[in-house]
Amino acid sequence: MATVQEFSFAEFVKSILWLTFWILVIFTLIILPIIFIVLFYVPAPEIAGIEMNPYLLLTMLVNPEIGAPLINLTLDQPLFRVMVFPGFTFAALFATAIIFVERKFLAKMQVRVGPYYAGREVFWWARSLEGLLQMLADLLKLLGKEVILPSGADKPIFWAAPVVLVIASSALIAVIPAGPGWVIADIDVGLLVVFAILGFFPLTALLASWASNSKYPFIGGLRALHQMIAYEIPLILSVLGVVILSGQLNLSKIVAAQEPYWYILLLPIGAFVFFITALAELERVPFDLPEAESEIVAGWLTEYSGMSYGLIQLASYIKLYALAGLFVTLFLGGWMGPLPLAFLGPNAPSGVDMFGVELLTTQEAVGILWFVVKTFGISVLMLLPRGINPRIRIDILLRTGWAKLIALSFINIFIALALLYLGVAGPAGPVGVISP
Amino acid sequence: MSGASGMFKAIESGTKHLIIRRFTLRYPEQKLKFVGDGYQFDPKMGVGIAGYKGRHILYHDKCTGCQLCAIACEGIAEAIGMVKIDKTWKHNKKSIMPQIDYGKCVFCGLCVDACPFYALFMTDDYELAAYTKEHLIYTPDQLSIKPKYQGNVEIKIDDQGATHG
Amino acid sequence: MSSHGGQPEEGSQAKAEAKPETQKPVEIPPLEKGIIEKITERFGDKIKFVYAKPKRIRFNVKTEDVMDFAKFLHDEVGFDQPISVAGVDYPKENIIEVVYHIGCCTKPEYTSSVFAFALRLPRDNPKTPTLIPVYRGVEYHEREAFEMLGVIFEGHPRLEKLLLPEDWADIPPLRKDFNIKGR
Amino acid sequence: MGLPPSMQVEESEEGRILTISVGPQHPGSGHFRLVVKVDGDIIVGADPDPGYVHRGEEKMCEYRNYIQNIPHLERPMIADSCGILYPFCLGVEDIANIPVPERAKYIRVILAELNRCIFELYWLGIYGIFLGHSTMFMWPMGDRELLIDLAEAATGARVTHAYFVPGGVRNDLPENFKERAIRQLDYFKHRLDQYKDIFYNNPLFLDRTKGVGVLSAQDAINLGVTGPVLRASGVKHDIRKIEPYDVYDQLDFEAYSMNSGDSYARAYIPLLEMYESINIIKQCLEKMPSGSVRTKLGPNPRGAAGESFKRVEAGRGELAYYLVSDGTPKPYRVKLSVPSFRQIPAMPHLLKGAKLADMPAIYWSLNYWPVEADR
Repeated sequence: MATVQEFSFAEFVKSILWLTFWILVIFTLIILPIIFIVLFYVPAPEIAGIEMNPYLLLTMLVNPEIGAPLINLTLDQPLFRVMVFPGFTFAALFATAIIFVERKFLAKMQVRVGPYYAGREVFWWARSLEGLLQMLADLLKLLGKEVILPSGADKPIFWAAPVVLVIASSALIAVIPAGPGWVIADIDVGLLVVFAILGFFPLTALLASWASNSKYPFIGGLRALHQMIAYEIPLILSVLGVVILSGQLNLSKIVAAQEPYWYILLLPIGAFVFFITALAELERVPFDLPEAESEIVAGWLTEYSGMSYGLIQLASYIKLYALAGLFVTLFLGGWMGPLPLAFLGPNAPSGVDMFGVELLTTQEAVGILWFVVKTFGISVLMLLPRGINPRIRIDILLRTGWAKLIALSFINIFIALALLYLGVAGPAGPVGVISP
Repeated sequence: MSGASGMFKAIESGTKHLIIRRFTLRYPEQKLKFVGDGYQFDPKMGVGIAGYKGRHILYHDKCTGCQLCAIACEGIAEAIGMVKIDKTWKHNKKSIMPQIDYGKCVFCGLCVDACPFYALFMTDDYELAAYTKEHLIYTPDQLSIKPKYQGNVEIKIDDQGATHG
Repeated sequence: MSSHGGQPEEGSQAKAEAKPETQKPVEIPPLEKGIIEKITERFGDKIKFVYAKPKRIRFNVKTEDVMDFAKFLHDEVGFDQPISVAGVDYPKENIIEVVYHIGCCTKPEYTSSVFAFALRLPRDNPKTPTLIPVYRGVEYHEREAFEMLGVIFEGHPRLEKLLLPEDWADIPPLRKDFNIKGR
Repeated sequence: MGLPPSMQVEESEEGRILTISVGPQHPGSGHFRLVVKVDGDIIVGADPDPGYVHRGEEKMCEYRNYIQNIPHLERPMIADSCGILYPFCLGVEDIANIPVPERAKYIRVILAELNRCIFELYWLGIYGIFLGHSTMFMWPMGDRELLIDLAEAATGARVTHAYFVPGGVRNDLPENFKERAIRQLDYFKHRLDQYKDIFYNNPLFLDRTKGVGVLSAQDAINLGVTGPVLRASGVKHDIRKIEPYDVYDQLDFEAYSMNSGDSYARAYIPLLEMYESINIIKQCLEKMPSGSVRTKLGPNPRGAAGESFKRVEAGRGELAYYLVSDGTPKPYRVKLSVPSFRQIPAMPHLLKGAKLADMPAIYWSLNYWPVEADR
């Protein structure tokens, strides 16, 4: 009988344990002595008045206050904002959370379980966390897969497109304020920047589809181009109402201008048009026809595999976060909560402390919390149509975009103008509600 | 306006299902309960007895080595072959009994219909996965073992929808 | 046996009783009788009546008449829905039969009936005109009969491989002299 | 910069034609290829190319006796395995003059209707996902389980039942089948109402299917299409009604037809039929007499020389067997006239002039099942 290599889980665990053991042995016997020898001769650098010795972390465990100046310094760095909090890491984590929620949410709606075992194995004591590690598993799977280059593909564009998409969608985050003062680029033409970057996506989609050298991606790319261009115009027009009322293009100031009431109360039609067009921009159901699998396999993503596919997906979910954040910023009052800060009472802490350092003031912390909650809610609303709608056809899509949505957004502009001239709201502040 | 109401109804129907119980059977932890004790056949009546068509069970004390099951399988899956057995039975002169290759069997149960001696029945056991094709060939000795299948999950229906418990 | 062409004539099986012949006059129900009379009135001896069971009628038609016959059946009798085109090979008689089964959708009294008419073609050169002009739906059925039995339908727009693999180089597989290996 | 090299665009009188091969490896095709030529977004020609899963069922039949033919004959259509076996059993009973007990007839009808529902749910699920509606894929697939459980309780197998035999059915229904069936069917009926809300009355679904792929009654008859496709075009042609087999003439049910002939009608009729199937099963469970369920036969039933043409209404339409017997235990010739094969001519007819995005909506509404068509 032929010998068969049978997979044994015990053997697998054993091999991992042995591997860890040997790594530790080599580390302690070889690498650690080398580090100590180097440290003996080279003086440790000094940052913010603290000596950066290798024991700093251990010291900080005992006495956290030592690290306080260091944390302060980090928080002040622009790089921190770009890389961590309102920037890429936060957005990517948010996108991952959205993917997880989408899968569980959709599964719930479809009377099935969704991701179940990944995570449940680890957190066996907490059944509600079932499937939490599925995103990690998917990431590992995508990383382990070969990126297949189709023959005849335009290599530079084919490789660059996913990266460009991630960069472009991350760039959208830069102008969206995640809390009072928490914005990477607080520029006066923020809204224009958003539309400038959004204009980049159809081009990239078309280039990616072209570079794939295949028929299905090509049709998908053309559809994406048609769709995004047709929906960009109502998108911009629907925001015009907000600009008229606030007199601002700076997103932070637009949020501040929504002080008494949010613009969704004044401009519901604009918010509706923005929501629909954002769905179309994101290629989400029912507007996912550039990726319609029953007609054109996977649209312009057909030839992408492995991590380059993963990057495109990441880009699309970061874009979802960005557009949901934009919706919150423009129509839902951004970081402002429905309740005033005084609601917290007189004994509320003045800020969020860590190691004695004030990371955020209470106002900032509450603002960020409200922003995250609202953005999450809007994201879930954007996921909802996936469960209840079929895909629509390109001609219906274009007719809706060019005829109905543009008409609606013009109506919205007239409403905004009327509100302005009647003095209900405007850049100078609403008349009669709060008179200076 | 009918479009808007239709869309509203669709959204309502979709969100309603967020609170309905999940229907999925979590298979390795839960196993379905089957009717009866496996498919059996009564040659006197010429009628079978309802049951799940899983792996066979062979009663050595009844099998006469008549090969009818192998003949029945000839045009269907050709999964049954007759093999020599070590033990000698008084009623089995040729000392041959069926051996079933589950790599070929289609679980139609027509071999059970063919057996006139109540010797070959089917059982609830469907978990036959093996690493090699050789492991899928069940000798008469393996076939005589009664499988231990414990399925106890049934579909439950209440106001919260149907579920497998 | 020769009167009902649908039956294979095998020497060993000649014991098969010739039921339709003896019971023909009594068994034909009135509805079928009406159809048969209508057809025999028009075609007379050119076609051969085979049997009429309840709701099932069969005629044998010659190749040269089949077009007229089909047109008559479609337009005047009212059998308008092609159901199947079956080819049967009889190597002992050196004949291939092509049996058209035609149903009816429009005339309520005939909807339950299936009309069959067969062409008995010589086995070495089976040729018959295609019935696509009359029954549009037989296109794929005739293609299948072509590749499975080698019947050539003259005037068929695309007489190509349909179900068999493109590299099939054997004789048409549903002929009786094509044997499956090991059987 | 021209088009990428792999895209052969042929210049013709109608314009620039791009040939797209939908299948055999395509999420929207099945084991089947549809060569679609598009001019812009408009399909100018479609050429169906079946045959990827041809297994030679008809030739196989000639080498096996009537009983041995049962398991392999249901393989082409495992989603409706009783439906495809039904006319074979009727045909053998006709040829070999086998009587069928009354109870067996009722059980057959129950199983045939259960299988119709199982098939139609499968079909509906795929229609949902073809239109991009993922919930409509999951719901029918889940609810199908209710009916598969019932079929399994009766037959012992989930999809390939091998349950019908010439002369009745293999075994009687188990105890408390009736209560279980009624409970699950009531729930199933309640689920069907939900389908209407989320899918059939969804305005986007109506946009996608209404007025798409209109097949006139004249064309439908002439092309030879059958089943829900034919009935959607306004031709009331249901074999259960016009030529009742077994006990269908003793049951009270409706054969639905619609007049619009578009994809919406073709998708709506299966829903109505599922309601009707529930009705039929309940009637059968009430009316079913007790008694034997299978005529005792020898191992090799043989019929007189002769031929038989029997047809039933399966899930996809009229399914007929042309059986020729020469008096031996093995059939001389078996011809399956399957509904899927009969829908093929409608495919190029309807797709020509349609939009590319309508291709799945039309293709799958035709009830085409590649494995069954290839046999």
